Amino acid sequence: MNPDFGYLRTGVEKIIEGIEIDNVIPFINRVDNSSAISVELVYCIALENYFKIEVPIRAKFIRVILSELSRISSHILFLTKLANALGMNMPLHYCLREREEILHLIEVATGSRLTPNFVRIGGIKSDLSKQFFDKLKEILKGFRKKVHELRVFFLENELVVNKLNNLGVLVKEDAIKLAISGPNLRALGVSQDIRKNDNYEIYDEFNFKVPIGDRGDSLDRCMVRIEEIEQSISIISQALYKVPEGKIRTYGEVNTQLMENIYSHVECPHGELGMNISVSEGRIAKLSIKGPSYNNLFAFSKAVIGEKLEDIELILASFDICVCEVDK
Amino acid sequence: MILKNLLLKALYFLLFLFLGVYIIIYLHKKTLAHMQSRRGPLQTGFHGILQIFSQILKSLLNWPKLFTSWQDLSNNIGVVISFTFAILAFLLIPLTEDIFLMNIEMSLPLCLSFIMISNMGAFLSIKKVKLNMNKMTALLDRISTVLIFSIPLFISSMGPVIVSSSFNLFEIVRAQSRFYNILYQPLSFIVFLLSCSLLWQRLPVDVPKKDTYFNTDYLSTQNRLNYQISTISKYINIISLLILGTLLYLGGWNGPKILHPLIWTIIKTFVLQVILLFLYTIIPRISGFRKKINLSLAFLCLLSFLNLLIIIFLVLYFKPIF
Amino acid sequence: MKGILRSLITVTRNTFKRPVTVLYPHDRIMVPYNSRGSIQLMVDPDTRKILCDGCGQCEKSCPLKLISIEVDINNKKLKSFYIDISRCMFCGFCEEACTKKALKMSFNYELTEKDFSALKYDIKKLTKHARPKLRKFWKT
Amino acid sequence: MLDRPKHLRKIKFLNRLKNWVKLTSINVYCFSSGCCGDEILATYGPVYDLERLGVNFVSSPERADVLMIAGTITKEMKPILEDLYNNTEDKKVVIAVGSCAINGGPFYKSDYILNGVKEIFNVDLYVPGCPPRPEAIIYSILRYKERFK
Repeated sequence: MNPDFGYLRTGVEKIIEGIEIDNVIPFINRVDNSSAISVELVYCIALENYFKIEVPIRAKFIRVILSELSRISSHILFLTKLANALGMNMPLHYCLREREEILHLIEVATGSRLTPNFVRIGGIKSDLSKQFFDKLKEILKGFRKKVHELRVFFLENELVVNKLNNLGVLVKEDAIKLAISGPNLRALGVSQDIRKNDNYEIYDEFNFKVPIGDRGDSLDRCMVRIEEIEQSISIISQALYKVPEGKIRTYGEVNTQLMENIYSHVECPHGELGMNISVSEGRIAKLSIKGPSYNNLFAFSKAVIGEKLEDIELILASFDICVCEVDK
Repeated sequence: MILKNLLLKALYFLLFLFLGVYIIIYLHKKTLAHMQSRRGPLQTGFHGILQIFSQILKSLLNWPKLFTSWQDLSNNIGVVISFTFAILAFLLIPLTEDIFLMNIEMSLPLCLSFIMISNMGAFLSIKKVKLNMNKMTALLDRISTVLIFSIPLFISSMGPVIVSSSFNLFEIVRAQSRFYNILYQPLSFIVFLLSCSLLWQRLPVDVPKKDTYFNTDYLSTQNRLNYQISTISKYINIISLLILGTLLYLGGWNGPKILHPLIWTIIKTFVLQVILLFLYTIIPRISGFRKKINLSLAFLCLLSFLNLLIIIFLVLYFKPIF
Repeated sequence: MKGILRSLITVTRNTFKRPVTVLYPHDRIMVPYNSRGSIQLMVDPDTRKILCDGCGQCEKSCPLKLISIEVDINNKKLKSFYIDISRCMFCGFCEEACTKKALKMSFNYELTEKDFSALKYDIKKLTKHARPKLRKFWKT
Repeated sequence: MLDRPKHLRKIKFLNRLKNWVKLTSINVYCFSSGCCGDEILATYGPVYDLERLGVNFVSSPERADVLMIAGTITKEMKPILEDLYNNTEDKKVVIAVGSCAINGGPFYKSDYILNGVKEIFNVDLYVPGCPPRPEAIIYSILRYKERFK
């Protein structure tokens, strides 16, 4: 089976060429519609590492909190898609209800629900108020219970488990050949997480597990994501009480000379999101994004082989493919 | 005079039928909305009572288009067949001891077969269907599901028939004056409910087109009026199957004499409906031809045969109970 | 069967909760103070003059170059100020670049228009919500 | 009040009925992509429940009164959209949601992108925003209702 894509091709990478460094962020955060903040993070981390700008610790904490929030919202969107494919009407609406709370939190912090133009080179745009942290504490208190409810619908209901079990199994060799990353790889039993392996922000300060599946079928892919939601809740609740006072942004010197092939990567909800930048005279010369969904699409076409026709929609939903990111 | 009386009665029945359909559609939408922590229809009329009326009116205002070209009438004939058979099936069902239209000896099997025909009827109308393979498979899939799930429906309804030893619905209800059938044949009750729900395509929860492999269906290419009429006929089928369920297993209009017997039937049908709604929203939809055959033949038919054996045994050895 | 029963119980628990629906046209969700809605030109509350003097910082900072400003050379006064809202992606760079806090993103999100030409905002439309209403003290 | 002739009164009543029907039940066909699609999903959800205003999301364009087109529209989608518009029976109201669907949005320089739906067919309502909040989408439907009052 060959996927036919390209219907949403926007050509962002071409448009950006020749635009000043500071103005790039609102263009590239439209690439990933489910968690826009991770795309901003990659871009800023790449340039910070090159110019050796030290980001203040408070800004780092706030970045971690916001990226984990967007990870939760993206995984809940995945669950709505799965519920729609299964034909279960109730969890679909409950997922949308819980997602709305987290989107409201992101809006309070950044000013927009889906496209927060928030992360800057050397820090963040504006400080978060005490009101936001109070709201976060209030919502996180009840959120564990709500995640447990979703777990009951998807992982404890026998009919759903029977349907998802052994459906769309991905072989390990295929997965390594196609360079898959993220939850889809972790469902195979490989504990590969950039947050652990290459702790890019202050992720080494937090205690969290990397959930792992056994076989790599749709049930494992669903289970890994639900457990990741719980892990990111625990990360946020640890970060809440550690946030120090201080500056939010350092204005480092940005050289305007030519530089090539700055690379950085980040763990976005779909997998590894990498970015390769080369800059000349304060303007972007070339920028290329390596999205995880592109690889996941081909992994889906491998996993479908041998399955029945009526299950295709379900398997596609279980891979969580972001179409904007495939086409760019 | 007899004919005139019968016509008047039929008119009353139809009025009751449409009111019932209307109330059932409204309750479906409202209860589903509250289960999903929404408000449901709210703006038009008191708590959105008139919203469904305006939807139906909207399609009816389009009716002159049906008769503009007489060649197209042959395409619409399937919808007409499904509608008329749905109404015919309803007219056979008695509501109480006094309120009924006709008293036929073979009313139960006739009613069930009419419902089956009305479910199949919509397939005759293939207006504008360019015969893709996708659409053909979807169509064949629907026909096969109706055929498959009507088999356990028929077999499971034989349980109450054996107890009362007649096919007449009145006799079946009268036999339950002491014990309701659900007490000693719960298996056939479950089979009946499941096969009913699979017949009418989980209507309030799912759009019927979602049941098939692809997003193409015979319904997705029909115009507004045809679609509305076929959905209304499906809702009529829902009502008649629900009332049949109450008559067969829940004792029909039997009950304490505090309330009018008609109210008892209405309450029981509503309880059945709510149970089904709860089940729909949690159980994932069944897709795929092989799974459906396995479910109906290996599970539902076997259960209903088992039930039949138990009932025959009971009737032979403990006859004085009944 | 255990899991199905448990999910049934969660559904029943949720049915008897109060629905979370916000009845939008009558009451609405509180929009946070930093939410990025439509752009408006701020007005001095005392003198009722536009704060913007046409320095052109926002014109430079806009990544899509949607803002066009004209200034009188003699008076150093603002002549015209246009924003093409049809392509705007509400990034908020113009608000950050303004040194005099003359530009601000407002709470207003109800921007639906019938004509395409109405999406090009001029001064009159940009100051529509910012200009305070005149109160009449003396009735003549 | 002047007495009107009877046949005129009848026509007036029919028109009022038709207007009432158009006000209270609106069938919407959605063609959405990207982040605007996510926001339309949110309007379907329990917080901004669109069903209470009498809006139904419909699965085929033949039954729709309103075509809601949201998100980026590429040149490869153009024949699909034209097919969609021509298959409809009556003249439909088109709502363009998001700056991509209005005028190309941030990607208007790209070769792959159409500069808005207005190049293909007539658009009646524009909803700017990138993406617009769900309330803004509901407000556009309220504006659509205004024309029948």
